[in-house]
Amino acid sequence: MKAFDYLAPTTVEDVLAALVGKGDRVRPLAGGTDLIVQMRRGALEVDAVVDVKKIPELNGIAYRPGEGLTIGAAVPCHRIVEHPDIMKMYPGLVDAVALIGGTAIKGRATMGGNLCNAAPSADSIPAMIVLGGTCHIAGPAGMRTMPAELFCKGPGETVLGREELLVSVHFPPPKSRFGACYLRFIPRHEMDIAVVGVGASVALDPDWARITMARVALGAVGPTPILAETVGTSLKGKEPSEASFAEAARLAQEAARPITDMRGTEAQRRHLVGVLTRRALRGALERAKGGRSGGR
Amino acid sequence: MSKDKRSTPEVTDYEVVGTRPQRHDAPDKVTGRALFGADTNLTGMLCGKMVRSPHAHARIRSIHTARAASYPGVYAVVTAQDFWWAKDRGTNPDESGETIKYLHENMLAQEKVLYVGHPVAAVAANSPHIAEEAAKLIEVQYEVLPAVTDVREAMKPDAPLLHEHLVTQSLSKPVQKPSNIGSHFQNLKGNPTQSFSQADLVVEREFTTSTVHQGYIEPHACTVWWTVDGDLKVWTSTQGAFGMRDQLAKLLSLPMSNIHVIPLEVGGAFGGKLPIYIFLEAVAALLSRKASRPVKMTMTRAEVFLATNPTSGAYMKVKMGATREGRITAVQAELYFEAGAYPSADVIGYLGFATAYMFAPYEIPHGQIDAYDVVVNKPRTAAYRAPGVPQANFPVEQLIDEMAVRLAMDPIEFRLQNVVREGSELLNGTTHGNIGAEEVLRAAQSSNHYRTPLAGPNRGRGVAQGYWGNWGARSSCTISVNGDGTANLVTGSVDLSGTRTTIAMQAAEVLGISPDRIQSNVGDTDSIGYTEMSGGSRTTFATGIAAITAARDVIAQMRGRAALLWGVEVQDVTFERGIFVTRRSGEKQMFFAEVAGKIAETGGAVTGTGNVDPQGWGGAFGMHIVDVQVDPETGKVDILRYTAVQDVGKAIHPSFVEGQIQGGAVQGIGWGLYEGYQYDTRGDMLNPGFLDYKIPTATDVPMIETILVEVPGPNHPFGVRGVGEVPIIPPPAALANAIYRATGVRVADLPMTPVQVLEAMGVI
Amino acid sequence: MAAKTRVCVKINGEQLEFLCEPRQSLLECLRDILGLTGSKEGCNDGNCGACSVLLNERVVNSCLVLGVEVDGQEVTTVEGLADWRGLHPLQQAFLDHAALQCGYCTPGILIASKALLDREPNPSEDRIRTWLAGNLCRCTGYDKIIRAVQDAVGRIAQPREEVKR
Amino acid sequence: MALVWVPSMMRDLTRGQDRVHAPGETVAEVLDALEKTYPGFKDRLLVQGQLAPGIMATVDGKRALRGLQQQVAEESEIRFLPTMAGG
Repeated sequence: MKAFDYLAPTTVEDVLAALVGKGDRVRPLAGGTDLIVQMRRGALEVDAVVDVKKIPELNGIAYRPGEGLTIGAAVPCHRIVEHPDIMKMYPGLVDAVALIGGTAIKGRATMGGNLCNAAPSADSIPAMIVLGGTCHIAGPAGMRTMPAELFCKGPGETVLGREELLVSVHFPPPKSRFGACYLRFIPRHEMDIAVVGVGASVALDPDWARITMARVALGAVGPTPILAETVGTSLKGKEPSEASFAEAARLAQEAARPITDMRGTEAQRRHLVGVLTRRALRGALERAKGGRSGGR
Repeated sequence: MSKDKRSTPEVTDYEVVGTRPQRHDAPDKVTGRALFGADTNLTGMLCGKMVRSPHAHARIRSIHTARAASYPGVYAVVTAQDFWWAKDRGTNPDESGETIKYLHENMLAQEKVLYVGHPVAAVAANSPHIAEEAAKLIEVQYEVLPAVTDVREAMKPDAPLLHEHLVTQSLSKPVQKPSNIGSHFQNLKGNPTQSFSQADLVVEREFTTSTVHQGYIEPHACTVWWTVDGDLKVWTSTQGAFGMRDQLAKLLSLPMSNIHVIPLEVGGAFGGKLPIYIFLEAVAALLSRKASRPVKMTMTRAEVFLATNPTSGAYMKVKMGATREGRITAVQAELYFEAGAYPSADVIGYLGFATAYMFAPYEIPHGQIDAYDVVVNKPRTAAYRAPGVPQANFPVEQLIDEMAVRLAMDPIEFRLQNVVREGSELLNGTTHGNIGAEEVLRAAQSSNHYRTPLAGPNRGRGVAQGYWGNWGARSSCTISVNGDGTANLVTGSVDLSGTRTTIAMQAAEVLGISPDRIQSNVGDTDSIGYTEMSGGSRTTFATGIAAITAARDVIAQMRGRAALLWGVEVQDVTFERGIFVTRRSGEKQMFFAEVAGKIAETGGAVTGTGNVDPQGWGGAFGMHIVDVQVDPETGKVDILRYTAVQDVGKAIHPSFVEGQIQGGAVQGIGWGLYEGYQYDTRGDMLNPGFLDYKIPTATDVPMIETILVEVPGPNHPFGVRGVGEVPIIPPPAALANAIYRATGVRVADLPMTPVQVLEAMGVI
Repeated sequence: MAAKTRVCVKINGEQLEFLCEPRQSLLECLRDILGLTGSKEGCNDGNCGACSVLLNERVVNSCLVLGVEVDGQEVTTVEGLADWRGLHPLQQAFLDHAALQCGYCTPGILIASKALLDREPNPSEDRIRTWLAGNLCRCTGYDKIIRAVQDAVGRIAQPREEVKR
Repeated sequence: MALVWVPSMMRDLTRGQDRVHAPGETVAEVLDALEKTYPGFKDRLLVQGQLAPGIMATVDGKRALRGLQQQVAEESEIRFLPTMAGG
């Protein structure tokens, strides 16, 4: 690994100052589980890393019933999956974050890093999308926000400018009769990169009879995680049934743009999008109906 | 191996054998004190780093090392030029069965690179990071050549030739035309062609298996110091210190006595750290000589995958015939195994094992096997636990299952109908000695697992069996008795999994003392006699015999001391269960420790020696039973229950035997479901890491139930057979048979990944 | 050679200082600078778990932590499990169950298991397997490891005995 | 006379016979005798006067540790097999 400098500022302003004018030669370092691997492999060369773990705004988890949930970009996964409020109110997020690596990776890796690394297969991103997550970004011109589904632009590419920093991700408070679920398919039972990942969320009307809102987001079947908007449109106003979920699955398959690589074939991925969309919708429905453990 | 009388062990009423004492080296290994390959730290030590080919097949035009050599912190740079004496070495294998020219070229490429990762140069610097930076400064110009990574492609007439002068070795009329086929050999028994025409049922399929890696968690690592006085000290993680020494003597043209190989703890090997192929040590030696400093070389995980010695992928066509009553009449097989970049060293011998053992569980009147060793642009292949046999067993055990299904017979019953017994002839012309084939099948049949019905949708139960012949070979052991009745034991067998203890237990049984009274050590090449590598399931058998021999030598000497103390003749002293006894002039007794306490005053040290090369070891069978559930929508296979039944001869330490079986089974499960090298069209490996080369995790397997069948093996005083190899053989076929019963489809290609299963089911 | 940074860290209960380059991982610092070679390198990319250590009581892959990041923090390695009373109950359970063969993954597995049992006094078999999924073992097939961890649960409740060796 | 099992790929030399008899007190002597009857026999099995690497002889089911010098009895059976060791 090429030599580099290490900075550990304690304020967002100092991070931004360190990034100014450095192009891609200075990178924020959160959990490091992607960054250090890429640097060691020679895929990435930097002059300095800026450790963002000492900055309060990036390290907090805040949940307020009326306001929702804010997770700092440098919060390690283990804190998210073990947080009582998140477990209770955002189980769909826990589904996804719990799948990021093994125990030791979760001890270090962050949801913010998962997002900024922008892998098409990143487990947390479809979950963020279906939960309506908003990214809070600090930059020279101040703060701006971006819906999670618009954050990634391509494999490893995001909307972040070279002088910007992801500070946190905010989730709205869950509506009544709302449920979300994330499922992925991997060949082994742990430790793999998703062959396909599907996040789904649904909200039901007060009679528990019709879907008032649905979102389905797909991972590893395109250059970025994909919000399958046709699926949401199709489900809105429908009864939650195997028939409507089957149609949703078909539309999700249409929205997917899978390729063949060493982790899966195009046909397999397209097929799995259908399977997982149905299963994730069932999981989300179950949670919407109150069975909060729902899921697989 | 044949014609040994059905033997019974000399003793059956054991004090030590069959118990489960604590392992001698385990405290070191749970506290972090144990020193493995990369744990040596010497003053002034440098770090070595290889420069490797990015191309699968290319001619080296030039190598420029000047920039690297002058980089601050760099002490030495070497290329194949530094092996100037290697140039003239021919391709005739030496007595170790390995072609020294290939060994040289594989370590540092001379004219051509033959796989991605093939070393072309190396540097030594004062930190690993500097070495890495300097390695990048070495400029190599290549003329890229077309690459071939598949055996079928490599055998085509217009395939690119890896070696322009390679002609196929065989016992038939010599061929002159160069090809990528390194060797061809054949086993033929009877008249299979005619016999097939008379069979009631003939099954035939094509199968492939992927290149797989032994997957030891410890990357190769060594530290080498070529001192100014011409001695070479080598600290390394190897399966055989003496084999390593002998290979280095040849590679470096040094006297064996000048080379001191100190074997460190080995973080997994499974055939991948045999001392036959040398990757780092000789290069580190050259760097050390140039730098006049000790040099440590460690591989990265990617280097381990790209450039060590995985085991062969294979393409196989197998055909079997049987009568309506379920008697096998004839078999025929063609095996094409990847050799990797160079023809296989004969001593690696996986084709010999594959052809000898693939049909070994069955009485087969007529059969023919043709086996081919094919070079391709991949790293050189070598042994992986039961070398060659898991590949060849995969077709056989699936076809056996298919025949049982078509004849509506229970799969174990079908196997029992064709089971081999002592005297049964294998297809290579040897005969089975004293074996426990039938006992294993009956134990599987009556196991709780097999008798418990499997219910539920998408579930299936599969069985498969496998055979490994085990091994003997040279081993040495010394036992020195201490004045307090303890003893220090030294063997030359590198301890991969607890053999310090299984060897000490055998000595303890003879000496009549507790095994924790014996300090059991692995010697270096200066401190013990020649001992063959730890492999082939030989160590507890052969080094155990060396220890028993040494212990008996100790007892013989101590009887002499007791006789001296009692003033009687040595023949008047007997030794029973740890007590020396004389009945001459009234009965007298002395415990082992009492005599030990007197050795100083009765002639000095007592050291027993055992230098052995035991013959007539016994082979072993294993039968595995697996229940799976297949997700019909995703093709994913979940293992619900797993049982491994095996004839272990005599389990010296049952926990270790169970551990060997469990570990081997899970490696076989990995081979069956998850593992395989993946390549792009340029011959570059896509998955050289544990993220995408998927070995089983703790979540992929259930508890592995074991059933130890003890049919005493021949020619070992306690009836030991080998244990380690057998359990890796049956899992792929057992899983395939279970998948068939769960889904109705047969998967003929390994690994049986979800996508393979879905494709076989016609879902995608 | 790049400039070195001073790092102050508590390792296995002892306050230590060392100098390292920012590019040196915690694993390199432990092994090459501090001589604590119990933590092993198996993959150097977070996929095998052989380098697992506790960082402020959390399991991390020390190959994916920079040495400079641990300044002011607390690290526990396999060398810190046993104390004057003898082996940690997990270590003894691993010996009793023959839960190791080559021993290379053992330090990481012990560390990860300790972190689990420190948090969850009585984990199920499934929980143990999932927790240890990032710790690859190629020798044992995991069976005896899982049993040893299960057995250690009971032992941790007992006062630690003095252990031989 | 010793009974020699002819490796299948050498049976072109023995007109298809899979086993032949030959006199001799050692494996080498037996091979000399076979060479006279079946010219070319030794060439296939030997390299520079020694058993080719990768080939071993067995006498009465046991590996001939002394190689070509191994004693052969009147009723002995000799086979030539691929070497198998290691793992």
